[in-house]
Amino acid sequence: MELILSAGIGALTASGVYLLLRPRTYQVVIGLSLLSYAVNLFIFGMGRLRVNAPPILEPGGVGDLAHHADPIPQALVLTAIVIGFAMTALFLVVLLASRGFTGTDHVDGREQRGD
Amino acid sequence: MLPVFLFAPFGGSLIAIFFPSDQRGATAWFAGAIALVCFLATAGLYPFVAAGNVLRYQLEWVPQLGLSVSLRMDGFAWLFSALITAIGVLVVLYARYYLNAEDPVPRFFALFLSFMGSMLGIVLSGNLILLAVFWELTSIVSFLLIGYWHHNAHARDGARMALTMTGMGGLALLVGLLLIGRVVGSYELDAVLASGDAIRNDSLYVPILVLVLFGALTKSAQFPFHFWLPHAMAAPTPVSAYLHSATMVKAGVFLLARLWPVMAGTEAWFWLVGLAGLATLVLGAYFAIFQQDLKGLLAYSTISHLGLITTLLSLGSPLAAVAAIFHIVNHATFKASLFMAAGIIDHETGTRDMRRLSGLFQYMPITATLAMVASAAMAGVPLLNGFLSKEMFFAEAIETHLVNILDTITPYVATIAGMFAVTYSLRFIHSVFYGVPPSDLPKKPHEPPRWMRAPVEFLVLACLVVGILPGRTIGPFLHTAVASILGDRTPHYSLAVWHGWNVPMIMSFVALSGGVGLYFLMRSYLATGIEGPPVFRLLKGQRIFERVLVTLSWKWARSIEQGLGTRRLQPQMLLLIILALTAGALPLLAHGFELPPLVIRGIDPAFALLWTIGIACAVGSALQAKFHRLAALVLLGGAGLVTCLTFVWLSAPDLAVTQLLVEIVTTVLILLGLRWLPKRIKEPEREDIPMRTRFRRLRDFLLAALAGGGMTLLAYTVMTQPASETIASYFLERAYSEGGGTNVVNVILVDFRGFDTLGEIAVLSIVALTVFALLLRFRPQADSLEAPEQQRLQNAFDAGHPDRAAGDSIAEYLHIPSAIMRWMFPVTAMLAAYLFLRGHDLPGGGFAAGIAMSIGFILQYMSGGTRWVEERLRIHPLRWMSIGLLVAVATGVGSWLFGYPFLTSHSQHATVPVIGKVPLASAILFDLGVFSLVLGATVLMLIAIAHQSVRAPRAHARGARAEKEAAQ
Amino acid sequence: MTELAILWSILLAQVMLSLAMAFALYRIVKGPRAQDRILGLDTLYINAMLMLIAFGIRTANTIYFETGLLIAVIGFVSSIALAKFLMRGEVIE
Amino acid sequence: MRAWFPYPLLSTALVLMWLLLNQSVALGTLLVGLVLSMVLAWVAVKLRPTRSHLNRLRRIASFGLRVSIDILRSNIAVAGIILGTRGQPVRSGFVSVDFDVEDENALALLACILTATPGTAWLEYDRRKKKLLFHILDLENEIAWRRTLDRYEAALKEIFQ
Amino acid sequence: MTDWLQHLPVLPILVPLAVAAALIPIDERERTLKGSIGFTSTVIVFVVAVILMATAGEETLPGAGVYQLGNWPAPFGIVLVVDRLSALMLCLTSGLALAAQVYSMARWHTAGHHFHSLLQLLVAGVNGAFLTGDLFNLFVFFEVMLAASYGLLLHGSGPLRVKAGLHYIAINLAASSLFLVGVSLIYGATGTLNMADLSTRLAALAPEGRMLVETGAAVLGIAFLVKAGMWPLSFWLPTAYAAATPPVAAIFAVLTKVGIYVIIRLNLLVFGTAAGASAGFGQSWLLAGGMATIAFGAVGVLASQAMGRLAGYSVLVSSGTLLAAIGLGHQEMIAGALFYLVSSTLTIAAFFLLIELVERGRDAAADVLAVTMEAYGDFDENEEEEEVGVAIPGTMAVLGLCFSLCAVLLSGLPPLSGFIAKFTLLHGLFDVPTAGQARTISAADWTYVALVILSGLAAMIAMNRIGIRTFWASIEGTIPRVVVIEITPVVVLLAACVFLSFQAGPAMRYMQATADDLLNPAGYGERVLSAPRAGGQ
Amino acid sequence: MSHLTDLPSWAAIPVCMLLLLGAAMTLIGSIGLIRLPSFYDRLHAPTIATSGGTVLICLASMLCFAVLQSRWIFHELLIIFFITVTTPVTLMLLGQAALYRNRLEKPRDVPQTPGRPSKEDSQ
Ligand code: NA
Ligand code: NA
Repeated sequence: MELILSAGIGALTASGVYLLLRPRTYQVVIGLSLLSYAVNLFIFGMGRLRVNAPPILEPGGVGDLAHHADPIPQALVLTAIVIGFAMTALFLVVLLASRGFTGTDHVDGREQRGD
Repeated sequence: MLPVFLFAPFGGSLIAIFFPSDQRGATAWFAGAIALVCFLATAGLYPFVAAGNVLRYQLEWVPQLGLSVSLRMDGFAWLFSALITAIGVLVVLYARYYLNAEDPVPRFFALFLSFMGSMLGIVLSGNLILLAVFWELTSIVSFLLIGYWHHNAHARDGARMALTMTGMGGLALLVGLLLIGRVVGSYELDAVLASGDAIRNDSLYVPILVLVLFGALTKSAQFPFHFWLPHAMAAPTPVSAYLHSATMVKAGVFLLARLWPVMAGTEAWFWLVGLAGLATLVLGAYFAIFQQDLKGLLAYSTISHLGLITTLLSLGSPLAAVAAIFHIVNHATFKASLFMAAGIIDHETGTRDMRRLSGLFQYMPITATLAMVASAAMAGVPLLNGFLSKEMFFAEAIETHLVNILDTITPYVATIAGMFAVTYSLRFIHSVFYGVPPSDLPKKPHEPPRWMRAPVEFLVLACLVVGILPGRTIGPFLHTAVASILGDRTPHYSLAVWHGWNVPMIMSFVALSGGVGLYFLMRSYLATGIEGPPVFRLLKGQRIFERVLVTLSWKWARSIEQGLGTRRLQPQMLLLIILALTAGALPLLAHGFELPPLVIRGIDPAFALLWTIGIACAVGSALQAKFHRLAALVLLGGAGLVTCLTFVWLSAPDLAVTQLLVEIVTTVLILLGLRWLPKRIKEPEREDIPMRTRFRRLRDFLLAALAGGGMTLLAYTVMTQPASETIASYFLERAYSEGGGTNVVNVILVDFRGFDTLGEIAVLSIVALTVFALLLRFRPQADSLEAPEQQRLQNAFDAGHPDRAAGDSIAEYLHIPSAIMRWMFPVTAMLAAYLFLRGHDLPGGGFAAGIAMSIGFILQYMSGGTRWVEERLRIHPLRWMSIGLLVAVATGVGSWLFGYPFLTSHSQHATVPVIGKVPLASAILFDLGVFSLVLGATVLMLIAIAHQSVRAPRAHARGARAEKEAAQ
Repeated sequence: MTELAILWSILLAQVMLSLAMAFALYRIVKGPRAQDRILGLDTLYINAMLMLIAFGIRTANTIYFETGLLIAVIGFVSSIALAKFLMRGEVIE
Repeated sequence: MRAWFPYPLLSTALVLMWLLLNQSVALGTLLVGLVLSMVLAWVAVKLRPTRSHLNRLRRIASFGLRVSIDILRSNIAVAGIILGTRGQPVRSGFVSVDFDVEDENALALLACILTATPGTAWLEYDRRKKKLLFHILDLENEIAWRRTLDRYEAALKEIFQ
Repeated sequence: MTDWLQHLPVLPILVPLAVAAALIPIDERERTLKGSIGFTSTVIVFVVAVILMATAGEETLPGAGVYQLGNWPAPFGIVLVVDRLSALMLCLTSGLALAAQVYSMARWHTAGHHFHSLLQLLVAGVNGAFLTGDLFNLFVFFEVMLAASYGLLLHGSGPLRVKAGLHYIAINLAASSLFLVGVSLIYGATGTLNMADLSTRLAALAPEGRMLVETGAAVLGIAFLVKAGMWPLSFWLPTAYAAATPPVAAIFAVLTKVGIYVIIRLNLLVFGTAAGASAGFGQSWLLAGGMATIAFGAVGVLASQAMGRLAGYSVLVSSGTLLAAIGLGHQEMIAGALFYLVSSTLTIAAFFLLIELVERGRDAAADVLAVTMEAYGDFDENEEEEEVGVAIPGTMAVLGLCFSLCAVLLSGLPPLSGFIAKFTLLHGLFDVPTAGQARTISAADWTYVALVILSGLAAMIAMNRIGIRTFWASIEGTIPRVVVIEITPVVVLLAACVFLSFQAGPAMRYMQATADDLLNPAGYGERVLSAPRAGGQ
Repeated sequence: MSHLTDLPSWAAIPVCMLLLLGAAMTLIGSIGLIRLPSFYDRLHAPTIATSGGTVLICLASMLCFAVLQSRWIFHELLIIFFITVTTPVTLMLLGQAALYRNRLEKPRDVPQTPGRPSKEDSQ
């Protein structure tokens, strides 16, 4: 499991990073989304991987790490997802505004040679 | 008593600013009164100081660091104070008549008083750092004074150069003084003066010396930093008389004299100071000969005389020090009077150019006489004060101080410089006051007002009196000053006019006669009117300085800024990624990172297959994002879905729910944005891609692979390590008993770490506001202004067929789907309610509910369009957001009533009749706030973008209408 | 014996479902037209939902049910947004 | 009653949904569900979804059964087509039929049925000409599908009056 | 009667947050009302900050200044920690916010919507970042701060701001990802998020764990350094700051300091002397990066033609000076560095506010207002852009005086706080401890001294050049129309610098006490970790 | 928490069979997505998953949890219901969009009804 998930995180990161370096704003926004998936999974993985041990207690119960996955990274990821969503929205609107003002969807607001 | 010397001038300066600009006389009276008060105070202190006492005043400033406002007046400081205040009074009187009615007089006197205060501060400082403070203040104020007539380009350039040079020196001096403080352990002058041996023997001595000298030599315009002074002559003449002869330029030599007891006497001192002094002495004098501007001549002469003083101080002998101090006073006297005289000439004739001036004696005989006497003092003619100190200089020059070439040539250089001094003094007198009567002068020359001449008269009288009766007049004061510097090393000296026929006398004679001869030899050359000395004319320090400054501070700076910086995004991203990779890799390498063993066993094939899909989606999305945006978006959705499944698989149902919902909203969001992006061009053939681009893509690919590999490694390493003892157990144990919920993640979100959630919803609201505000200003590019091609075709079709109404196409398209979509609204709301209510115990919660509800709204917008929905539903996302945030905060604050910190949850399970046991955690209320805010923010963002489709065409039409109207 | 059979059949079912997802992905990647990709995404969502239910059975845990339900109720929203974009060039008019 | 439950069918469905979601028929759940469904129905009124009257429950039941059987059959048939058990390439095509049902919800229901039935796909409905265009995977069954649709038309007309 | 004063630490976050929320639905035409409410809020925050500053560190009992949110003790719950440093930063932030707020009410808040809400939210975010003792909560408040800064940077819209905003946002989003990776890595290796807890756990960690923590900290560091503006991660900064509206740029002056603040915190708390083998981690990189930043900033200052960019580069110089000072690792310099931090922030903020007033007489403002005018395409607000301010003859003199003060402060010339700051830094560098062996002055020390001095010189030359061009050589420009509430904040900020100069003794006493606190991470840990819960549980 | 292995074999066998059958149907649907030649053909493919696949797998789930938890409330019905209701919306919109695009590009291949524009119409 660990191996597969790490590979997945790596692939998401690589794709995201590659897109971050691209000249089109749309590429960057997709890249940021991919990167945020990667980061969220990374955070999640820091609590170690557990199958079928959701941190949900029996009513009145007391949980422990032997039977429940670490809830903290999950809570952190939730926050990160929300913030990531907000930032994607923001970046998108800014790139629209930039395109509106400059007429191009290049990240620098004007076409560069060889992009 | 001592603070008066600071309070009076600085306070006076503050008051002077507020004088009305037409009150020339009153302002002058005021400034004069201040200067006079200071002078009288100085005079009054003489008996105390003369008795060998040191007057001290101490006020703490930054005591921890040894910086105090510690003032200290000994004989030497007294002498300088007297000079500064006395000449100050005279300059005020002079300036009263010199300045025109149009000049901003209050500003002049305000600055003048500030300057006087700063200068007094330098000489009275008992703390090295305080001295540096006043030192730089004089630079700043002198900058403003030189630039007084700032409409004049020369004044601006001169001011800038003066500030740059002296400011630079001041910064170096500061470091030097800090180092002295380090060596001595204190910045107090008393302590420093007592630590001469420690300083001279410290390994930091040479750095200290160099830094201090850099400060002193720049300030005193010593070679090779002399060139700023002539350009400072663009200042009004009172400023030149005061700053550039009597006081400010003396600050450098003052400091050398002040530190003389602790720093002089070493070989390094001798060489560094001596070389600068001698070079300045002779070069200044030589340059002075060839000036055409009266003030230029005087400026170079000043440089030369300061060189003389520096040379004297370099010698390291007590007698030389006495001579130096004596010459400081003498020079101040005659040079100030000469500047004032030059100013009178300028004021009354309208020019300072010696090529135009001549024969003025008959028009202004008194001024001429005064100027001649002062010039004679400058030339070192006997019975005048300049002669006495020059004789002492000659006497010291022939002494042997250290056996080296510099010491050997000193007498010769001194004689030659003396000769030059005679030449330029003679030239000044002869060319201005004698010869044919002047023609074409801007003004008809005449004597100045009575009181404008008075300061000159006074100073010239002083030259005479001191020159004839030195022992009776200056003697005691000089002795007090000398004794305070030299202490027990004070030598025996006599201030007699006549010491008999000795070598210095012969040197003086040679200089006098040689100077006169030289002048007559050079008359024909000087008559050509060429500005500047032969040979050196081409080597203009100022020009070089300017060029170096421009090159360094402008051309180089700009190219470096462009070379080391960039304004493009991609290189910045590249750097960020490279640095992040490096930062992440270095600690791993430093610790000898070893790859943990690969665990292949136990891999679930379905999960593996799932991630094969996920990876393919990610990579595919990256590859398609440029030319197939929709495909990239779909693939992104695929990657998100795999992420969602992973969360389920690995025991995070809450994350899965949230991820899924966010995924959906993000897709809609990006699609909404896609409408405003330019049409994508066709993908070029592989061969058509330039090498450069290919290389860049390869580089980025490698970097991306490295980043991905790094993340894989890190993730794998951590995940295969046993977990360390984590704070999570605490939460698991208490989630139900103290947090009142079984869904630990939700309890963390609304209780244990509710503050994170509060911040998170704040982020959401900020972004929503930003998006909203930005979109109000949205101006679409022309090509995306009109409706998309599909709509145009469909509208044209509707319009082209008589049996169809406008909008039939879309109506038919959505006819049946929207029937279903409308029914889905209450369903989505029900689902949201369900997610919300169960959140505390099972996956769900305010956030998920909010997003789900907003999807319900979006669905309606998609089915019916903006107007359709807004005609039916009241949508107030801003209000929802506001209420949500307020509810969340208020819930947290509620716990204050019970004496608990913010966000303390009150969890109880209340039993409500019929309904049964319900959780009543205040956290639920908090979650309600979250719900409201998330709903508001999400709807606001999406709807704000969607509104552009309605708004832009309208604005477009309005613009077109306006244009048409304008054309008519 | 039953245990093993159960585990294996569930595993097999999951593998089949993930293969189904892979085929949907194939359509997304391959296209050829945008409508094919969107169709692929919709299928991917449905397959993923079934995968979730299967996973629920495998773990004998109903906690994952809501994720599946969410796909069923609102999973189609992104697909219809894409489809409408295709038709009208605009998601919300 | 009308004021409290403007869409009785919707409200019932919502309550049912609530009970299923909560996996409980406890009185408390029911009450909460009722309140929620009432509130939501009011909101739904604002969107003014088309109101339909269903009658003849027995007819509904038989129609439902009929549809289920159709779906089951075509599931098997289409699976066969896809797996290529028939050994010949499939011949698919568009079919246009006259379909005269006014009720929007009835049309929506038909759309769901046709979509849920593998082998048929609803494409578009022309409100003026009352023509329904759909796509079928196996043109060999075209006649059978047309007949089925006629049956559906009749049934829907009966149910939605 | 409950002791309400115990809740003071959370007020600097809550008050602006709640006020921002309350401001959202108020009609945009009621800007003055919004501004007044916002102003009141900021005043409250300022007063609270002053009280916190006055009481910070007075009692060193466990739990003093520790606020347990939700009544959960550290390291489990999130705690706010008020110490001298955070109180100081709160005070600085709210002071700047007040200035920016007042200034904006003359005209700039009309340039877009929701200005006052965003400003309040920025204050809440920055204050949160200063107060929190939890790494992930720090991330959250960083994001609050960043999100608000995005909104404020884009306030007024227009091509320049949007372009600058795009870069600013893109880079900061990437940096935020690094932040998350770093924090989670640290959590994965140590199992804690509380900084005090982290500092106590680090020394006892196995080598592999330590390796991971260091990796996490390094990645985290990059995120902070982006914010702090270290070369070469800072190219976006001058452009962004120059493009921002003046009140926004002024408050932005404190944003880089948040990055610096966190670096100081982590450096001295987590990687302090008690960190065992990890002590002083990353310092050499801070030193090198800081020095490069000073150099680049100074070069940029020289190369700037426009005052806005000059000010932006001054921000870099300030950051570099602080980073390198931390990197040098001389404990005697910390107090000086803090003094420098305060002084340079106030100065730069004042300068940003001043720039637009000075340039207004020329041309710059005209096009800004043009953008403002056409903006309300859809929202027929019919706002009369009345000509605000009157041309007072003395205006130019006051502006000139303010400019000169800025120049003196930026160049570090005496007698103002810029000089004192430089003096305190260099004094600390050269300081000989009263007891113990004098440290020899290393090559790095000399380089630092040279850079500090030369950067001051560069500022002097550049300010001189630009000042002469503006005030002395300008062709009959119109006298700018300036209203009192625009010039007052500038004057007040500069007066604060002047006050700081003359009260440098008490100020340095505070800084010294702060430095002593920082150098005693064990005391901090003790205070945070053994704080008792309310209600005596 | 219960385990699947607690399932008695009388229930386990039908659960497994239903599950496998459902998964197989789903797989077949997706194979159709690959194998069928035209877009309109492929439009039928996912419906196997939404009808046959969903029903079977949900039945498996219902049976499984009914036995394991001894309850008779089948919330899986919701999934079946909503999938049946929502999938048509997507497919209808998608099918019409495809039809519209095809009419513009290759008008011969698809039926022309007055309801839709074609290239000739728009010129
Ligand atoms: Na002449
Ligand atoms: Na079908």
